[in-house]
Amino acid sequence: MTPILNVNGIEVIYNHVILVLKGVSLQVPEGAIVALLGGNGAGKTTTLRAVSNLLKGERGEVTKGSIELRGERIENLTPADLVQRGVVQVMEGRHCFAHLTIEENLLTGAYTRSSKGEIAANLEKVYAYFPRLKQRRESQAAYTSGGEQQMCAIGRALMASPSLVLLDEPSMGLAPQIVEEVFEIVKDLNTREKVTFLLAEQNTNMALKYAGYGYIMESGRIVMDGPASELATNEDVKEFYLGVGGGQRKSFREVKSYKRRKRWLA
Amino acid sequence: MLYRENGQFKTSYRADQQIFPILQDRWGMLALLLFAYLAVPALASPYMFPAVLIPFLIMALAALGVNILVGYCGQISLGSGAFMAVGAYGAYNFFVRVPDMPLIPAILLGGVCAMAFGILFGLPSLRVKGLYLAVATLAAQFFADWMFLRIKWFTNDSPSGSVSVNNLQVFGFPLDSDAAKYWFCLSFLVVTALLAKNLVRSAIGREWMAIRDMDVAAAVIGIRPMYAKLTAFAVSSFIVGMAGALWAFIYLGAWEPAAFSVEQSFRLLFMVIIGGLGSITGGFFGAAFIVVLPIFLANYLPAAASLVGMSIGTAGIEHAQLMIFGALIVWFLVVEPHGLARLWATGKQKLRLWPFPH
Amino acid sequence: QAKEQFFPLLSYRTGPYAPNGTPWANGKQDYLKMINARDGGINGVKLTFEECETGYATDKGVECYERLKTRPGVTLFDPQATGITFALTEKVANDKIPLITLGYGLSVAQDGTAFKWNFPIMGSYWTGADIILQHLAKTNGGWDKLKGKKIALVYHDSPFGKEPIPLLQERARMHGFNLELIPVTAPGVEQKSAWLQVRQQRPDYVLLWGWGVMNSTALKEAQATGYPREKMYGVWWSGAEPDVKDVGDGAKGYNALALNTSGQQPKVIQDILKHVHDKGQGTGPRDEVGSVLYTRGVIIQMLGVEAVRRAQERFGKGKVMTPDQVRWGLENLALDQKKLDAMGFGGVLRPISTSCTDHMGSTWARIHTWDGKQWKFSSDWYQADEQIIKPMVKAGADKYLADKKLERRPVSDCQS
Amino acid sequence: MGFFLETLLGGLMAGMLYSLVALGFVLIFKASGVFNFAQGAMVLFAALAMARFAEWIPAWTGIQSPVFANVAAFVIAGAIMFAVAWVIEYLVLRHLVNQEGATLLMATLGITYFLEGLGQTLFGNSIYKIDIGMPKDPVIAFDKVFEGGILVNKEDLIAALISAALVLLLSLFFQKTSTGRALRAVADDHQAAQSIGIPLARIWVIVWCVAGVVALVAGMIWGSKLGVQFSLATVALRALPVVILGGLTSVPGAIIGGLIIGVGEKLSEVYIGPLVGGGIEIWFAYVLALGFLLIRPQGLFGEKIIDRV
Amino acid sequence: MKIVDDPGVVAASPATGRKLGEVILDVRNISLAFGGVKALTDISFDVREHEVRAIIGPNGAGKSSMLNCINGVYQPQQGSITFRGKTFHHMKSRQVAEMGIARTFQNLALFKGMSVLDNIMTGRNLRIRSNLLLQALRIGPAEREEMRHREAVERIIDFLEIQAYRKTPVGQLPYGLQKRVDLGRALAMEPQVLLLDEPMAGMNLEEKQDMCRFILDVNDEFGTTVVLIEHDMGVVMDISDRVVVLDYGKKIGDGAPDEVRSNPDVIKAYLGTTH
Ligand SMILES: Nc1ncnc2c1ncn2[C@@H]1O[C@H](COP(=O)(O)OP(=O)(O)OP(=O)(O)O)[C@@H](O)[C@H]1O
Ligand SMILES: Nc1ncnc2c1ncn2[C@@H]1O[C@H](COP(=O)(O)OP(=O)(O)OP(=O)(O)O)[C@@H](O)[C@H]1O
Ligand SMILES: [Mg+2]
Ligand SMILES: [Mg+2]
Repeated sequence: MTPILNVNGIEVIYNHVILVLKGVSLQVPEGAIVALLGGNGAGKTTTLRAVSNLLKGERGEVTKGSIELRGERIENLTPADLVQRGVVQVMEGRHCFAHLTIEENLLTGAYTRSSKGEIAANLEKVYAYFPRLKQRRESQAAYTSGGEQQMCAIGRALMASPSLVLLDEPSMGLAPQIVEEVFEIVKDLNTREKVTFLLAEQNTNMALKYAGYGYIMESGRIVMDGPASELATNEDVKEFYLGVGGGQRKSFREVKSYKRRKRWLA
Repeated sequence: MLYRENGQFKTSYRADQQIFPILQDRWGMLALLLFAYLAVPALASPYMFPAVLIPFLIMALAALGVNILVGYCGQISLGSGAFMAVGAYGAYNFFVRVPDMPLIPAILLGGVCAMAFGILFGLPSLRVKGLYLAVATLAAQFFADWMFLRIKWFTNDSPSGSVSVNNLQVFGFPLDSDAAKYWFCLSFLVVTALLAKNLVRSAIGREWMAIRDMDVAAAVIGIRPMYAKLTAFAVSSFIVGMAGALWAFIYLGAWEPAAFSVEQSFRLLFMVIIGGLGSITGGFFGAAFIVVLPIFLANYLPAAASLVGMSIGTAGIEHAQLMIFGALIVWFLVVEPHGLARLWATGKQKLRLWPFPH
Repeated sequence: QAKEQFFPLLSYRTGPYAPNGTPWANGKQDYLKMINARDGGINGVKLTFEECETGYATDKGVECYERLKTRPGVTLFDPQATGITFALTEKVANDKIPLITLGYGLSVAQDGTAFKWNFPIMGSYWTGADIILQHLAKTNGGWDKLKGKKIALVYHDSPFGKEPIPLLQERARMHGFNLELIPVTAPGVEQKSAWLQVRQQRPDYVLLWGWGVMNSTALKEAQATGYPREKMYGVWWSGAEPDVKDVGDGAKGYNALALNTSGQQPKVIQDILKHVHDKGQGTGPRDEVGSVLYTRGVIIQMLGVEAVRRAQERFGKGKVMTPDQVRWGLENLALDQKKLDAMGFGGVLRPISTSCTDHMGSTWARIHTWDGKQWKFSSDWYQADEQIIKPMVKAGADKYLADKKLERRPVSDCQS
Repeated sequence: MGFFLETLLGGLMAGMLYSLVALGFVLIFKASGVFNFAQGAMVLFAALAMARFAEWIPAWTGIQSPVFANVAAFVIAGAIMFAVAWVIEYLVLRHLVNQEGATLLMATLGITYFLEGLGQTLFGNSIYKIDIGMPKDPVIAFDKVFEGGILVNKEDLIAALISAALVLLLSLFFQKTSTGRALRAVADDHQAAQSIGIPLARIWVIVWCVAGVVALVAGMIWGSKLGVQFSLATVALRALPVVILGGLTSVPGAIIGGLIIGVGEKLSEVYIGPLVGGGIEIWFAYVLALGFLLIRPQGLFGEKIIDRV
Repeated sequence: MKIVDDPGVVAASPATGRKLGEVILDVRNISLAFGGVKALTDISFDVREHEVRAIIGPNGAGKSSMLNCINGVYQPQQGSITFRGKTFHHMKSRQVAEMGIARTFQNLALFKGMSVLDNIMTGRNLRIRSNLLLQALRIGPAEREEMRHREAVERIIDFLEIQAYRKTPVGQLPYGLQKRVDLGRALAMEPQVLLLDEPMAGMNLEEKQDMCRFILDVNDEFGTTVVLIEHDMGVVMDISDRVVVLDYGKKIGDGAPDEVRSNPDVIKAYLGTTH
C-alpha cells in the first residue's frame, strides 16, 4: 500500500544559509499514527512545516528531495490547498487568533468546510473532547491560559475534518490528565474516523505508547526508526528518551551526570 | 577562505566585545575611514560634494538617530522631520541671537532643543503603542511645521519665514569649500556613529531592544519602560536634531519649514527600514540608497532610455523614478525583510562558508 | 570648444504644482528652441539647455543647481520656486551666477546694491500686492474709500504666500482698511475652514496668494461657500488657465493680476508656432502655447537671452558669456517699446529697463478676469508705487545685510 | 450661533469625507494586519483612471451621454483597481507573509511610490475633472432664524450620504459573514490562518479589491470636489487622525472618528486659529486624536491591544 | 511532618528533610478576577527560604496568574503579598525585580531580536550603575562594569550549556533552548526567589533532567528559593519540597508531594485516575 505521506530525502535551509534538515525521509501509512521524536532543535518542527508548506513565512525553503501526498507532489501547493486535501497542521506554540473568541477560533478552523451541519457537529465534537473550551467559548483567545490555548489550537484543527493531522507537540503545557485525553482523542479519531497522524513529540513515553511507528531525529537527520514497540524496548531509547535505562526510572533529583547525551551521528 | 575568523581566538571578553571582532573587519574599517577622509575628497568631483556626499553624510546621521528610536526601541516615528526642524531652528536661534556663538556648540544646542522636543512628543509613547503611536507622531511633524511658519520669533522675525546663515567657521577655519564641509559632516557622523554604537551595545541599548521586543517581560526584569522609551526619544532626537542643523546650515544654507516636511520624515523612515532596523550599518546603507538612487536615476535614466530608442522628458523621468524607487523598495523587502544590513550580513556569512554552500 | 550658451532649466512637471509648472517650463524651452531655429542662436552662439526636475522641493532644487552650475557656458538660473530661491541666494553669490526670479522670490532683492546676483525683474510680491490695492482703490473711487473696508488675504502658508504681508500691512496702516490673514496649509487641497472663516468675516475683498492646486481649490470653495468670485483678486501666479479651467463657470468673474498677455496673437508666439511647433519640436501640446504661464516662461527666457545679447554688445559679439557678464547684461537691460516690437513682444509686456541699483525695473500689470472661457483684460496698466516700495526695500535690504554682516556693493562696482 | 452651527455642519461633512478615505485604511488593516499607506495613492490612482476614462470614452465611442461616460469609466476604473489588487498580492504580499508590521508598512510605502508614478505616467499629471453632476452652488437654510442663514453644501451632503451607506454595508459584511471572521483571523496571525486552510492569496485580493473600490468612490467624490491631480494623494494624511481616533480595526469607528475630527478641526481653526495665527487645523486634528488615544490607546472603537505574558 | 509556622524557626522540608529557612514570601488571601472570570479566589500560601515550592493544577487554574500577581503584571483585587517582612497590596514590577524576585514565562517572553548573550545580559541591567554618557563613551568604569557583568553572564551560559548559541538571535533557536535562555535571563538577576512557569514544557526526558539539574543546582549552590509551576508530575514529585494545588482559582491542596499526591481532591481535579 502506498503511504499517504512520503517524505523523500528533503533538505531545508532557513534564510538561505542555515541548513537545518540534511536529507530526511519518512513514510506515513494511511490510517497510522507515526511519531517523530528527538531533542530540542533536532528539526521536528521544520519537518512538519516542510510537509504543510508553512516554511515560507519563516523564510525557509526545501532545497532537495520531494514530498508526496498520496503519490502527488505537494511542494508547490499552498497550505490552503493542503488543507483542502485534508492535511492540517497544529502549530507548535499554539498560535490562536488572539482577538477572536475561542468559539470564533474554532469556527474559523472550519473555513474549508461548507456544510453547516458538519460544522455544527464538529463544534459539538470539539466541545465534547475539551469541555474546558466550552466554558471559555466567549473569551478572547489571548486571555485564556496556556493550556486552554493549546486545546483551542488542537480543536481548531479538528474542525477542518482532516484526514492527516500534523501535530506539533500537542502535549506541551497540558495538565497530565488532559495529556492523556489528547492522546486518547488521537487514538479515537484514528480508529473511528481513520484519521492519520504524524506526531512530533517530546513526551516519548506517551508518543510511543500510542504510535504505531516512530522516527528519531538528531540534528536534522533521522537516526533511527522502527515500530514503536521495538523502539520502546531499544536500550538507547530507553536510556535517553524514556529515562528507564539500566533498570528502573531515575529520580530527577538523582541525575547529576554531565554531558551524557548520546549522539548516533556526529 | 579568506574571510574567516579561524584562528582568531578571543582571549578576553573585552576582545570579544569589540565593535568588530573579526580582524578583517577591523582592517576594512580602518581602510574605509582612510578612504573617506583622504581619498574621497581627492577623487570627488565638485558636483559630488554638495549633491551627493554631503547630503548622504547628513542623512546617514539622521538615519542613525531614527534607527535608535525605531530600530532599537521599536517606537515607529513619522515625526523625524520635525526633530530635524527643531534642531535646525534651535541651532539657528542660538547662532544668530547669541553673539559670537561658535558653530559646533550651536549645532549641539540645536540637538538639545530637538531632544527636549523629542521627549515632549515621546511622552504619549508611554501609553500609546505601535501604529497608533506612529500616526500620533505625525502630530509633532505638523505642529513643528506650523510653529516655524507661524511663530515669528523662531525665524528671527524674518517676514517671509525663510532664514539663512553664512560665514560658517570652525575654530577659526572658514567652512567655505566643499571639502571642508564634507570633512565637517563626516567627522560629526563618525563620532556620533561611534557613540551610538557604544550606546546600543551597552546596558541602555539592551533596555531599548528589550522594550521593543516585549515590553511586559522587560518590565518584569526591572526595566522601566518610561526611562527606556524617553531616553530613546532623547538620544534619537538629539542626533536627528544635529542632523537637521547640519542639513540647514551646511547643505541648504537658507531654508524654510518645508525643508523638513513630512516627506522628509518618510524618507528617514525609509532609510532605516531599507537599511535594516536595529543596525547602525543599516542606516548608512539606507541613506546611501535613498540619497543616491534618485540622483542616479535622474542622471542616467535619460541615457538608458535613449539607448532603447525612447526619449523621456523630465516628468517621465520623475515618474519612472517613482516607479523604480517604489519597485526597488518592495523588491528589497521581499528579498530581505530585515534590510540591506541583513543582506550584507548574510553575504558575509556566505563568504565565511565559502567555498561550501552551507 | 563649440560656442554654446547653456541654460539650466529648473522646473517641475510633477507634484502638486505640476499643472502650473509645466506650461511655464514649456514656454522657456520653446523660446530657446525658437531662437536657435529662427536666429541661429545669439550672434552665432547656439543656445543649449537641460531641464532638471525639482518637484518644487528645496533640496531637490539645490541638487539640480549643483548639478547644472558647472556646465560649460552656464548662463543663469530661474528656479521657478520661492523656496528654492531662498536657498540659492547665498549659493549664487558664492558661485557668481545670476538668479532671475521674475515676479517671485525675495521682494527685497530688488535692491541691486545689496543683492548683486538676484534679479526679480518685472515684479515682486510687494509690487504685485500694491497693484491689486491700487486697482481696488480705483474701482472704489479713491484710496480714502478703502477706509474701514475688510480685505482678506488667503495665502499659501509658505514664504511665497507670506511675502506680500509687509506691504499689505503698510498699506492698511496708510489707508485704514482691515487686513485679515487666512493661511492655507500647503499644498492647499483642504481649505474648508479657510473659507468658513471668509464666510464668517465677510470681507469686502479676498486676495488670493496661491499656487498650483491651491488656486482651483480656493475657487471651488469660494463657490461652495457662495463668496462672490468678482470680489476675489489673485496674484499673477493665481491667474492662469490651469487655475480656472476645471472650475469652469464657477470661476466666472474671478480677477487676477496679469503681467503679460495670453493668446497666440503676439508675433513671438507665432514665431514659436512656426519655427518650433510646426516642425514637430514643440515641448508641450500646441494649444497650450500662448497661455498665461507659457507666455510668462517665454518672457523669462527672453530676458535671459536679451541679457546675453546685451552682455555680448559689451564683452564681445559672438562669444559665450560668463555668468558674471550675463549679470552685467541683466543689470543693463534696456528694452524699449521699439525693441520689444522688433522682437515680437509688442503688447505682451511693457518696456523694461534695469540698472545696477534697481534689479527689478518697473512693475506694470493689468487685471484680467475669467469669463468662463478665457481671460479678458478688465483694467488698464497699473504701475507699482515705488514711493512706498523703495523705502521698504531699502530697509529690508539693510536688515538683511546687517544680519549677514555683509557690505553693500561699492558704487565703483556699479561702474564696471 | 448661526455661524457656529454652520461650522459644525461643515465639520461634520468634511468628517464624512475623511471617513471615506479612512475606511480604506481600516478595511485593509482589519483584514490583513497591514497598515496600508498606499491608500492615498490608490485614491489618486482610481480617481485619475475614472477622470481620464470619462474623458476618453466619449471620444472613443462617440457616445456623448455623460451618464454613460461616467458609469463606464467607473466600471473600468473598478476593474483596474481589481487588477491592481491582484498584482499587489501576487508581487508583494504573498512574499511577505508572516513579516512584521513595520516591514509591511514599508512595502505599502513602496507601493505608494509605484502607484503615484504609474498613475501619472498612464493618465497624465495635469488637473482633470470628474463631473458626476454634483451640485456646486450652496443653499442657505434657516435664513429666517439666523442672520445670514446656515450655508449647506449640497455636494457635501450627497457625499456624506454615500460614505455613510458604504460604511454601513462594510460593517455588516465584517460582522455577519464567515469571510469577515476569516479576515480578522488573517490579521491576527498569517501563519496560523494558513495552517487551517484560509487561502491568503484569495483573501488578500478580495480585501485589496474592496479597498480599491472604496478608494475609487473616495477618489470620485474628492475628485469631483477638488479636481483630480497629484495632491489628491495627500488627503490620506488628513484621514490618518480619523483612523487612529476611531480605532484601526473598527469600521464604524472610521465614521465616528471622522465626525469628531471634522468638527474638531473646523471649530478649532475657526475659533482658536485666529488667536494664534491660523493654519492649526491639521496639527490640531492629530493632537485631538492623540488626546483620545491617551484615554483609550486603541482608539475609540478599536480592539484592545493585547499584551500578555 | 508538621511545618513550623513561626517564621523565626527554621523548618525542614517535608519531602526530603532538607533544612528550610524562614518564610520569605507570604501570599495572603489573593483574589483576582477579569470581568466575570475569577482567576484566583482567596489564595494563601507561603514560601520558605531555600525551598522548592511547586504550584500545580489543571489548565486555567490560575497558576500563571498567581505568578503575575507576585511580580506586578496583574494587580489582584484583594489580598496582600509579604516579601521579607514587607507587605504589599500592589506589587510594582520594577520594585519586585529590585527586591530580588525573577521569573520565567510560560509562553516564552524572550527578546526575539536580540542574541542569547544580550538577552541574558538584560537580566543584569538592574545592576548597571554607569550613566548614559559613560556608556556612550564606554570608558573606564563603564567598560569595566560591562566586563564584570559579561563574566557573570558567561558563567550562566556555561552553566546552561548554551555556549554555542551565544551570538544567535533567540528567535532562531528551537523552543527548548529558548526556554533555557529564559531561565538564564532570570538567573542573571541573581534573584533570591525564582519563579518558574512551566520551564520544562516541550522538552524530552533528557532535557528535563538537565533542567532539573539546573534548578536544583541553583537552589543548592546559591540558596535560591524556587517557585515552580510544572505539569510533569514526575518532576514535581521528585524535586519539590512542598506543593500547592490550585483548581478553578481555588486552593485545593497544600503540603508535601506525597501528601498531595494522595489527596483525593487533587486526584480528581488534576492527576486523573491513572497516576
Ligand atoms: N526561522 C528560523 N530561522 C533560522 N533558523 C531556524 C528557524 N527555525 C528553526 N531554526 C533552526 O532549525 C533547527 C531545527 O529547529 P526545529 O524548530 O525544527 O526543532 P525542533 O525539533 O522542533 O525542536 P523543539 O523540540 O525545541 O521544538 C534549530 O537549530 C533552529 O535553530
Ligand atoms: N488578562 C486576562 N484576562 C482575562 N482572563 C484571564 C487573563 N489572564 C488569565 N485569565 C484567565 O484566568 C484563568 C487562569 O489563567 P492562568 O493563565 O493563570 O492559568 P494557568 O493555571 O497558568 O493554566 P495553564 O496551566 O493552562 O497555563 C484562565 O481561565 C484565563 O483564561
Ligand atoms: Mg519544535
Ligand atoms: Mg499558565
